[in-house]
Amino acid sequence: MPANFTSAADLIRFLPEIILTIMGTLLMVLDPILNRRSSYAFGHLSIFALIVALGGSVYAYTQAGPAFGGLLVVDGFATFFRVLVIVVGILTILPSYRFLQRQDAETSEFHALLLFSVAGQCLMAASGDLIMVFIGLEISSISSYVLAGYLRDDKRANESALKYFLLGSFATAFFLYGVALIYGTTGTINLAAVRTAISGQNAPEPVIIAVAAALMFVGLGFKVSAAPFQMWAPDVYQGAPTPVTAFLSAGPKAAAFAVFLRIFMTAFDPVGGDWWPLVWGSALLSMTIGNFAALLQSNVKRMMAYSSIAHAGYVLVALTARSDVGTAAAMFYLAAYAFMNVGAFAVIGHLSGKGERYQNLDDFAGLAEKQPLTAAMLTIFMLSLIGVPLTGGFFGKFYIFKAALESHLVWLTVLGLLNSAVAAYYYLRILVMMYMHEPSDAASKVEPLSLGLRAALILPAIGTLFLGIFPGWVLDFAGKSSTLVR
Amino acid sequence: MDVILFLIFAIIAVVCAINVVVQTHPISSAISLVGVMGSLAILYLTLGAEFLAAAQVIVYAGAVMVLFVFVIMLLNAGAETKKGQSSMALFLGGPLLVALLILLVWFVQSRYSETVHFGGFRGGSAQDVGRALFTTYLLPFEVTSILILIAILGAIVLARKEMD
Amino acid sequence: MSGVPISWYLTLSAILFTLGVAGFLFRRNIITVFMSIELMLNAVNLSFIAFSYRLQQVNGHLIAFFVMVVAAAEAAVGLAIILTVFKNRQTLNIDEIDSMKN
Amino acid sequence: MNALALVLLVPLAGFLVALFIPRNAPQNSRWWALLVSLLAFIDSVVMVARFDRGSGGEQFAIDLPWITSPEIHFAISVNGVSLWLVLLSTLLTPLCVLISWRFIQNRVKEFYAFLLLLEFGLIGVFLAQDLFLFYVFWEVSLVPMYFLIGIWGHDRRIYATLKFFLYTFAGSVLMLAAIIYLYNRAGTFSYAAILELLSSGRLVFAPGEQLLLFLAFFLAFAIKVPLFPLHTWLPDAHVEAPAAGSVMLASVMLKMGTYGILHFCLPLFPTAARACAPWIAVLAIIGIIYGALVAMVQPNLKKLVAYSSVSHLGFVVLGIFSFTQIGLDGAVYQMLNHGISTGALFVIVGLLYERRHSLAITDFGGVATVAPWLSTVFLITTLASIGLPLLNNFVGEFLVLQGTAMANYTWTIFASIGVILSACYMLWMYQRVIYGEAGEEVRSHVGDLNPREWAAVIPLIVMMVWMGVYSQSFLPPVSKVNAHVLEQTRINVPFRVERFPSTRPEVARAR
Repeated sequence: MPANFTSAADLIRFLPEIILTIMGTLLMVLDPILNRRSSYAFGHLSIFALIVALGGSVYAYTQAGPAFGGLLVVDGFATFFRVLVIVVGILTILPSYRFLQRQDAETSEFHALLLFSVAGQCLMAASGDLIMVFIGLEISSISSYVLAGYLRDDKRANESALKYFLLGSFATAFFLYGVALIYGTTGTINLAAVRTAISGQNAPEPVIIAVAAALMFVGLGFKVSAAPFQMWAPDVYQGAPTPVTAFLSAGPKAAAFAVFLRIFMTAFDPVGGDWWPLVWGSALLSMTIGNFAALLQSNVKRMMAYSSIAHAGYVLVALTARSDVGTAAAMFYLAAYAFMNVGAFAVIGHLSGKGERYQNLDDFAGLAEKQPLTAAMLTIFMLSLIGVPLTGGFFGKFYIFKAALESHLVWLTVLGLLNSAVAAYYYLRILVMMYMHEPSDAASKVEPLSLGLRAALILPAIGTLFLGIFPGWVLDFAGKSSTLVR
Repeated sequence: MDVILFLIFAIIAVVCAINVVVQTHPISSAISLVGVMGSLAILYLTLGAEFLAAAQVIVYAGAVMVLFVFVIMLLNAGAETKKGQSSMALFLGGPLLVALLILLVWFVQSRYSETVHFGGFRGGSAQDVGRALFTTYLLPFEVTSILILIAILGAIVLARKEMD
Repeated sequence: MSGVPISWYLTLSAILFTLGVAGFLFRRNIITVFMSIELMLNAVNLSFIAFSYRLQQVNGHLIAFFVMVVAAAEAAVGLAIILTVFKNRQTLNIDEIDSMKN
Repeated sequence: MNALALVLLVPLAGFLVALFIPRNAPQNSRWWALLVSLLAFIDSVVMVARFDRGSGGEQFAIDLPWITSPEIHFAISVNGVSLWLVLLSTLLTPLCVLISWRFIQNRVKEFYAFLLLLEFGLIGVFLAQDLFLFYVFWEVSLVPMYFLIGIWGHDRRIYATLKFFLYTFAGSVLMLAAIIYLYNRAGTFSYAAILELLSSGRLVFAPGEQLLLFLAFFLAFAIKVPLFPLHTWLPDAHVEAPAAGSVMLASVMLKMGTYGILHFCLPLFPTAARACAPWIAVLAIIGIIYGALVAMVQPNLKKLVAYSSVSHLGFVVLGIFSFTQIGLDGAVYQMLNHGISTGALFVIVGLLYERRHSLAITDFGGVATVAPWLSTVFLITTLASIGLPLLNNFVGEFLVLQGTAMANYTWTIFASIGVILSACYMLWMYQRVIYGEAGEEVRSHVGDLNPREWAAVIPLIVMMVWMGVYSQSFLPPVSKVNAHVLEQTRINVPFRVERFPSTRPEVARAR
């Protein structure tokens, strides 16, 4: 038993979570004071908190290493995802200023929950032990459940929260059962120790590890909305308030994938031969179901939900590659995906109007005429989602399939790429609507862009283009940190 | 003696669990669930988990289930009316369920021949758990407090009268 | 006197877990569905504690303890969500909560 | 500064600046686009002047590291073939600006911005010497064209543009897979380095492997060309596109496919290319005849020209897969000719549409009486398109047929049918549009060319005559490159396909 269980270095490595928690609590405490002054104060404060946490996670990286006796591991991988989820947090708050104001729903709780959720995701990214994964996952999830149902009087939001909650808890139980089996067979739940245990001389029967891996795969599969565990995503994404949907599709998903990658590439890497067919099938199924179902949707949020299932499939392709390049590709892709998706949802939320009435494809008609900037930004995001070069989405996809081909996954690559060609159709439909039709009711009523929204559109667009034109920097970082995961 | 004790409570747990699933009225399900939890608490005792047995009774049976019963009563939820199953659950869930059961029972039976004797493990007292909790597991313990905070906050957000 | 094989405990846990899954899949009342999840979590806890006995460690107990805490938090939030749903729709049947199908 | 870099950078910079021109100043956008495209044209003329015709290799090479891992370079250079294609692109862009001057009245700013972006993408495709970079340009050029058709097109523009995008995109994703595969095998995206590996025998593809890679590349190119069964997007896209879009699409974009076949498919996968040659040639011949026959019955001017494109591009593909020096030269020359003469046809059709607001042939007639100069220009273009001696197409078609005859005489016979048919449908169309009684509508709406329109057509007419009379200005660099390509296709080729099927004795005698 360690005698000195906390040191200064431990605390530094835990800095982002500390900052976010303190600021979240502060927001709740300051509620009565701030509420009277300006409703924007909450937003300003939480953006400030996230920026400080961003600095915190970078600072933590300068002190990289395990913390709290291996419960946390701060390495490049953890830092990458910490930064990513914090940025997603910022990009969620920017468009929600106006959104919440429009729905008359500005409270400190929204922002506090968001900060807590981000803290949970940071914890997931940095956890080196399954108990921390579990608790981080729950912190992130429970606050997300509440956020999804945040607009209490909205029937769709209720339903969204309920389904998210039920299926999320169900998935957690599966995940936990997998943890139990791992604990029972290896006597430890520390990821690095598990790896040693199952690759050592007296390793337990691989089939048990495979079953445990399968159970955890079910649990995490639900969280990342990979097929065949994707059925909750459309309802949840459609019903949740749009900024929350943006957040759900980028933040918790990225964090869940971080956990996914870390568990499967660290602990279960030695038995990779057993689980990869499972991931292979899930990847293909996710891409196919996601893309083909998205073709049929008329509600844009629902369409984006299916699209997010498909994109989870692409990331799973990277996981199937079971290589450092694959891990790096998944990291890069998640970053690119976060930008383009959050940006796209910012536009959707902007257009939807009071009570989120306008969510249909037809409502996008003629947006380019009424608000060229908004339309142009959405075009960038859509082209990136399609995978057109010079956008982050393209480069991510390229890198994923490169990793897959290096691991000789020729069929998965071909089918995945054909899938992305199918996907082009439904993304293009939005562009068709915006540019090639007469302005609709929704487009005519669309408000001028507020400052926050402007930032919420332009920043992800810059990010998307940056990742597409100069991917080198992020890619190098991802490549460097992916080797350390093992 | 140990075997008999185990069998009695295992059977109670299984019967209660089946009852949870088949009862149409939620209140009956809830009471059955309390039965499962109670018998599990006894089984925890046989495994030397004194603290957990107590926590099971206090936290689960005592607090969580009371909450459930409270909500059921509050909503005045009646028995389930609709009996038609959604086809997806039957077609997808049925095989999945059977597979899960067979798989788990098979692999569990094929290993772990160690036997449990009552009192064979004495590391689960409140003292032991407490020591671990405040040394090795201090971080998760502290972090769990955020979770509780979120739960409170969430309940407030969702149940408050109106937005302001 | 012979002891109880540890695998009996694990089997019991597997049975309870499966029953929980069955309840989740086949029940229509939201509260019962939620209780099925609680049942699954209890089954997992039994596994943790049985494994803990096998390994003669206290660690499994702690994980089970955290699971309990989390389950309690989940229950609070979950029931609050169920309350809001009921308030808006006056039903607890999960099949009737489908306003968003195309 | 390197002339090549400027050719590429000027349109890009122009595009970026064009984005910031205020929307309410359309005239600024027009002048800006004209200025930029003229600059690019002048620059490419300078490049042509400085081009060393004596050497057959790549010139003006620029190679900058772009991404380190995987190693991707911004590597561009120009050779004797791409030289002319770049010139073609830069020549046509200012003409497109001119013909759209009055025709495009809504969202002018975006139109010209997209046009410049398109120019940038097209030039990039012809210059890229890094496979990844090539793919980037290939896709980038798709986006502006998508918008050009979708926003400023005719009635069924949305259907047409979606079809266009999805066809090309679906084809190119497989090419992407092949490019990645190639990288994983060769360890580089550099075109030159891969060729070097192949010729030195350090990189060898198994026959099946090579065939799949070839097909992955070829499918993407064949859709773009378009080769016979994959051509269905083309008539739709052409008909629905605005005049400038049609011109750029027909004259330059289709050449991306043929250029790709010549530049990538043949040298990289010679065995597979030779093995597939008979099949592809047959498809090309079907395309020639089918395109001509369908063109003959079209009631719509643009559709007619579009199907004639299918027919003409068949000649190009046929020439390439004849695997003879003359055939290849002819194919490249025909690429340029088609760019000029079909470009001119679309310009004129666009002018007619601008006046009469109809594309139906029956709505015209008697144009000669009201617009004699327009009719004259139209006549020259029609004759060029038919392949009249002393005009450009004649040279190209003749070379292609000669090359094909060396490879397989049967092909030549069937391909010649296409030449005859093209004379039929073009002249018939010309007759119906230009001669006869001028209707009320034609009389009141169709005027003759104004100076701006003269500026748009004169360069094309000049080129038609020049290329027809003195092909030696253009052909020598092309031949040098083609000799290289042919040489490359003889390396590592375990078997040869010279004739197909076996030349029949009676045909041989006829020769």
